[in-house]
Order: sequence, then structure tokens, then C-alpha cells
Amino acid sequence: MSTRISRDELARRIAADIREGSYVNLGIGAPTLVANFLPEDQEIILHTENGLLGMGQAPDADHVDPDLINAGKQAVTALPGAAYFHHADSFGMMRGGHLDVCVLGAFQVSQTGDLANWSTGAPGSIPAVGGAMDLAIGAKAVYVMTDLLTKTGESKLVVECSYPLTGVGCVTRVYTDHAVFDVTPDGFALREAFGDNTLESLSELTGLTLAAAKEN
Amino acid sequence: MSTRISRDELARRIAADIREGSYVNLGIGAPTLVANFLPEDQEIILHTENGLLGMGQAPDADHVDPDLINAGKQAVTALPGAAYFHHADSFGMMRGGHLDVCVLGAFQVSQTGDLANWSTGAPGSIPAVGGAMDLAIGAKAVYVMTDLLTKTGESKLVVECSYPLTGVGCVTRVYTDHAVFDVTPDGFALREAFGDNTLESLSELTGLTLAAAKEN
Amino acid sequence: MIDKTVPDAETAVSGIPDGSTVMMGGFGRAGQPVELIDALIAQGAGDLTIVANNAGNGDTGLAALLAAKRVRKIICSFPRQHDSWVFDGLYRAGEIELEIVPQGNLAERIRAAGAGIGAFFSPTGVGTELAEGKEARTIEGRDYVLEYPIRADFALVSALKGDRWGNLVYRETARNFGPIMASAATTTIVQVDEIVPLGSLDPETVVTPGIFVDRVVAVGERIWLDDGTFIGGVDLEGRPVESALSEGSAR
Amino acid sequence: MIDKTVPDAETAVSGIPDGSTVMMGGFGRAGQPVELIDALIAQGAGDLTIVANNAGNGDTGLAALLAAKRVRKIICSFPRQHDSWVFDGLYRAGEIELEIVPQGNLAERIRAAGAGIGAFFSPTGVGTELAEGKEARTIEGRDYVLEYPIRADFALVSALKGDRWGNLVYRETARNFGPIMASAATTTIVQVDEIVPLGSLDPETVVTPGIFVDRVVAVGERIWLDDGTFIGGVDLEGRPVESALSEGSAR
Repeated sequence: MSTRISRDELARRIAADIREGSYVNLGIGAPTLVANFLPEDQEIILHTENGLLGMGQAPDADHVDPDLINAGKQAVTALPGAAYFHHADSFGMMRGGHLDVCVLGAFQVSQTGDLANWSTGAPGSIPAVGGAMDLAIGAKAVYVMTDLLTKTGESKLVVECSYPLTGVGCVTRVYTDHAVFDVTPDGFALREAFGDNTLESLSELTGLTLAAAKEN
Repeated sequence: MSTRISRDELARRIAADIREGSYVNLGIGAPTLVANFLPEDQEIILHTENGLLGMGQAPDADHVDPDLINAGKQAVTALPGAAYFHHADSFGMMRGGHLDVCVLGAFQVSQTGDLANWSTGAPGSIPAVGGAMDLAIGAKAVYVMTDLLTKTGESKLVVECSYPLTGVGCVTRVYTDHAVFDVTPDGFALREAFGDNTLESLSELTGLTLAAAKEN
Repeated sequence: MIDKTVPDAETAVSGIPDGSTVMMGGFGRAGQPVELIDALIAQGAGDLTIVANNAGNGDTGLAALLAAKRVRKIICSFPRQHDSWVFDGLYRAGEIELEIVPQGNLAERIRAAGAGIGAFFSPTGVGTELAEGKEARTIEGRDYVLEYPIRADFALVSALKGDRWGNLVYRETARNFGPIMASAATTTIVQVDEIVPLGSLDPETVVTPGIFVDRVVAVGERIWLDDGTFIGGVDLEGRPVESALSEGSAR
Repeated sequence: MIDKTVPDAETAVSGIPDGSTVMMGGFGRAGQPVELIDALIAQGAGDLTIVANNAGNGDTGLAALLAAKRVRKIICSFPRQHDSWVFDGLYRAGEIELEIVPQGNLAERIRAAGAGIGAFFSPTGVGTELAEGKEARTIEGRDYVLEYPIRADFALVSALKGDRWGNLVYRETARNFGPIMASAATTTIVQVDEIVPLGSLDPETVVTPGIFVDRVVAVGERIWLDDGTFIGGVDLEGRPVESALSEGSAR
């Protein structure tokens, strides 16, 4: 029915919006794919909240170092120019507003920029928040990377989140498999529709009143 | 009239109460003399709040290093086992209660352990507090090193300080040229009288009700 | 002479009583003081409150302590991981208490305990269920909640090298919670690969000054290093790659 | 390519407007960014608020900036020193505003600005005139006063070495306020003895990660070092011992 781009295409689209020289934290899960599409001829410095700036790609099997991991506890490398620091310093960087961009997954994003991505609130589930709440409020720009719809077809863009919140009014922009939306004082604004998606079709899918984004 | 020991003797007396393995900050001025009397066969680790643990003695003239100074901005050295750190970490050490002892000068100490040592409050004087207030409240034991009397013969041990306070109820013990006093819930207790000073003569000099210190 | 070194892990963890609050460094397995935890299991202390980022991985280290039923409560940011089956089982059975703290608040609260801060206004968690009941305040237009220090009776920390004064250096992201936990516990116990002579750590590069450390024990070099040089040959759990492939799971 | 290096001190301090709040590292002369301050004097910005530990020494650096009447207000812990005659004169003449902050509160407030803390309860200054009018609270039996972050538009910092990403290492007690001020300013400008190639600073020993740094300028090696080795031959002001003896005073 409507055009959906792939995870990789979405990661590439997000990567295209990250400028050289940016300090960037890529959240656990799909957002880590963005690293694969950052231009090799540009320097973009990745932060991982467990204590490293200047994170490089995954090592080959012979160079797996259990002391050198990312926030998802996967093996990584450190680039020339990297720096290690302890957890309070690392979260100070985040909470102090020093990161330019973070990219996070989401269960829901509200039209006022509230983010829900850490808990479905389901009975019996084990809560685990990690650094999600710090990332949500810490970066200068908070990008969300997500499918527009849940597997059962409900919009993840909502008037108000029904899942437990991660942060209030913190999301800058939402990159979905259908389109890119800015969070504005007037709600979601369509920044870019992929393929044959339109303002109208997206309004219908989400059940939201969408505006067209202003250029910036 | 009454026995007074010299500055050096007083410094030696204080040094004798500092146990091996202690972390110690010696305040600007007379307290720095204590370092000269710490036993050479024992390891006592000196902290200077401008970012060094493991401070050593003054260098000779050929080894003066402008980057390596103490809180009094005098040239010092660093011992094997030293560590440098920044100012927030250094004052965290103090305020977090990690120092065992600090030795400070005083204008006045009250019988409830209030300390006044940073300002006489005189009109036209330029205020300057430095790290005095942090040291006063930070160390596990706060020792004051001072003459018992001012140059005009007034007691520096008082019922209530008339000079601006550095810290409230923070002093553990006062080492004076006449005697050593503990600060107790019941006021000053005479721990040790030098020479021919007695509880009675010291009560007269200070105008205070003094008790004998309990052993500890 | 100051000598904070102790001969073995058993001695290092001696005197930890039942009911203690114990911080454990580590982010997942990186920097987890596994040898000290093993010694703590052998030592027998129970009814513990653990402060850590995670709630154990696989069947070793913190997970083994949980499996031995020594832990009453855990304060952490992220208990649920792909290999946290020990914790998951205890939690679902109602046999362990859990307090979830956002990771940055966890780190800053530990740091506050070490630095003598009475409480601080944090921007993290505002408006979420993890801030319910906490004092809130708007300062210069930004919303905060008041967070209090987290202290401990003991901290168990893993570092790379230490000296007899307790000065420490760490390795890569295994540093994580070690320096702040060392500052926040009454008694800080550290395992290092190697104890080096006093003066051989560069004072410019000491990460944890010895003032924060009470006991140091050498546990031998991690197997992916040889005399300080990275040689690899392990998986992320630190197991030799061959045995990991052939055995499935064992440390 | 990220390149935060600039060719000279003049370029480094460009764009600092009148009325700015400027942090300056240094404890006394140690770590004072003298070359950047000289360039700021030449640049001409005035009506400045300075955040520093001291209020200048002798006739150089911060003292020279004060003498040039560029400073409206200074926030510091310890203005009065044996060689602070420039500040003393201005203060007594009512030509400069002074805000005294206990040194630990100064450091922690700067750190709070960098770390996103809205305010914190400090044990320092309780019951003194420097805490008058501040919000007080007793927490677990200890008294505290509420202290707010100190931010700046610019920070001028002196370090030993830096790379083009802005990673820094310091030297001895000249580190002092540098790392925390670098984190608390909108624009952080750093003078280093030497700019080294990216990757030549050990990532384990970087003290200020480049994320906190905007501009780096090399000013040449301090004269008591030769190719990184301490050679001495200076007094505490950094003057060659011979000229110090013969001339009395000059930098």
C-alpha cells in the first residue's frame, strides 16, 4: 500500500543528517546501524556511555577485547584520538548537553515530543532503563529511529504516550520507515515523505493532524 | 609567667598525633611546619587542594617547578606514589570526608568547635576564603594550630566567635603554644598542658570553664 | 610503610558482614570484579544489598552470587539482558527486590556520595514514573528532580594495575563505575591484574588515587593480555575462542 | 576532518564580545593561560566578568587584564595574595566588583554547569556569612546550603599538549581548574605547549576529552621544559633564575 524503506535505508537517511565534527551517541539496537552509513571521509565522533569517545567499528574475531565494548555490550574498537573516562564523567557529558545528536529507538513518540522507549509497562515484565532517560534529555538533538507502525498496525506517533515515558518533550525529529517528522510546537510536521507516501496518507495512517515542515 | 612552646615545638607536638597511613592536609602558614616533623620512617600522605596527593618537601633552587606548587603557592615536590587530579576531584576528596586530618590556623575557636580563620571582618579588608571553609568541614579530624592568646593578650579560645565563621562545630582539637584542648560536647577539655601551665592557669588566661580531657 | 596489598581474594573480602550494602563495578562483564565476587560467595555473607549497573551475566560473578541466594536487593539501571537468566528467575519468583535507577542518576548519586554532596537536582527522569514522589523543581526554565547520594559499606572494584598505596589505573571501558564506587564506600576492595612497585604508576595518569582504596589484591593477568600487550584469542565473555566454540559455556 | 587548532593566540580569542563571562584556569600562576590573556588584552573585549580562583599575580596575565580596566566583576575564592597589587588597588578604589566563593563550591559549581546538574546541596559555608540568604537544608543529620552552577561564555585554559580533536593532557598541579572549566563554557579555548598528532595521546590518559574543547593553539614549550624533560632554571614565576636575580621583576 504505502512505501516503506528498509532499516538500512533508514539508517543511511539518518546518517545523511549528521554533520562532520558532530559528537553522536547511537542507542542500543537499530540506531547502531547508523554507524555503517556515516561517510568514511568525514570525522564524526561516536560516544558510548560506558566510557569512550571515539568509538570505532566492530573488531574482527581475532581482536575481540572484552574490556572494549559499547553500551549494547558488543565488541568495538577505539579510533586514534579516542578517550576513556568513568561513568560519572560520561553521563556528565550527556546530561550537560555536550552531545550534538543521539539516535534512539521508540515504542511511542507524542506530538509534544515525549518519548516512550524503555518499558511497555506490561505486567510481569522486568523493568530496565539503562541510560535511555539520560540520553533522551541530554543531547542537543534527539533523533528517533523507528517503524511508523507497530506490527499490529498502530501508529507509534501518538497524541499522548500510553507507555511509560522515557523523557518529556525531548524528541527533535522522528525518522520512520515511511517518512521523517519534526517535532514542532504545533505537533508533528512532515519533513520528508518516502516514495508514494503523502501528507494525506500519513495523516490517515497515524490518525494525527500533520503539518508540512518549514525549511531550516 | 606561663610556659609557651615555640612554633616548631608545637608543630612537632601535632606531628606526633598523626598516625602512619593518614591522609593529611596542612593549611597555609604555620600548619605547613608540621610537615618538617613527620617521622621520616613513616608514610603519611600529604594532600594539597590544588590537585596533588603525595606531596613532598620543597625542592632545592635548581629544581623549582612552577607547575608543582602547594596551596600556599610555594614550590613543592611529588613523592613516588603521588597522583594529580583536577579541582573538583580534589575538593570532593575533602568534602567527601576522605582526609583523616587537616591542620588549620585560627583567629578564634569557640567552645562548640566553631572556627573563625578567614576574615577579621575589618572594614576595608579584602575578603579571601580560598579552601578554608572546605577544609574546615571536610576532614575526619580538624586540628587547629595557634597561639592561645592574641598579641594583645586576648584568648583565641572563646565562648562564641566574634569574627566571621569559617565553619560551625567543626574543630576536633586545638593545639596552642600553652596547651592542647579537645572540643567536647561540654566545651573545651584540657588534653595536655605544657610546662607549668595548669587547668587553673589556663582557665584564668582564657576566661573559660575548662574540663580535664578523658583518655581516648 | 603503608601496604594495602593483601595476599589473596579470600583475605580481601574478609569481614564483610551479613546485611552489608556492596557496590560492584562493571558494565556487563567489563570491569566486573569476578574473583572478588567468587571469594565473597565462599566467604558466605548474605542478606546483601548490591549496587551495580547490571544484575549479573551468565552463571559467573554477580550471577553466581545471586544464584547462591545471598542478595536481598539489587539497585541497578539495567537488570534485563540476554544472559541475565539467574536474576530473571529470582525476580519472577519474588525472591529478590529490585530498585531501578537511570544509569546517569546511578553514576551521579554514587559520585555525590564520594564527594560529600547532600543531594542534587538532576534533569534525568523528570516526568517519568521513576521520578514519582521525588521533589521536583524548575531552575532557569529547566525541570529537575532531587536525587540523593548512594553510599555503600563495601565496594568491589576491578582495575588493571595498583600499587601498595592503592593507586589504580584501569583498562579501556572496564573503567566504568570503578573510580566513583571506590570513592563512595566505607571500605574499598580492589582486584588488579598486577601490583606494581610504588612510583611505577605515572602520577599524571593515576585514575583512582589511593586515598579511596583500602585493600588491593593481585589476581593475575587477564588472559587476553600477555605482559600488558593485547593478544586476543577470547570471546566477549573472556573465554578462549576454541573452548567457547567447542564447549558452549564455561569460564 | 575535524581541526580545532588555530594558528595563533590572536585567532584563538577572536569573537569574544564585550560583556562576556570568561573563565580562566590557573591556581596562582600555575596553569594560568597567560598567552591567551595577553591576546585577549590586545583583542580589546571589555566589561568582562571573570571566573577564576585568584585575582591575578604581579603585572602579567590576569593582573594585566585587570590593569587594562577590562573587567567589571571577578568571581573567585582568593583574590588577596602577596602579589595581587593590581586587584587590590582596583578593589579599594571601588573599580571592580568582587564575589567571593569558597574554593570547593567554586569548583563544584563549575563542574555542575558542565555536568547538567541544576543545583546541589553543599556542606561548605554552612552557617557562615558566605551562605547568608542561601537555601539551607539538613539531610541525614548534616547541614547543607544550595549552590547553583557557574557557567561561562568562554573558558581560557592552559594545558601541556593537545591534538586536533581537542584532547588535552596537563602537567602536575597546573591541571587545577582546566578540566572543569573546559566543560562549563559555551566556547572553550586552550593554549598548549605543543599540538601533537591525533592518536599520539594515550586514550587512557587523556584528561579533557576533545568534546569540551573548541579551539587549540600552540604557544611553545614552557621554558622549564626541554622536549618534555624538566630542566628547571626558573623561579616560581617562571622567570629564568639569572634574570630574576638581576632584574627584579619582568616576565
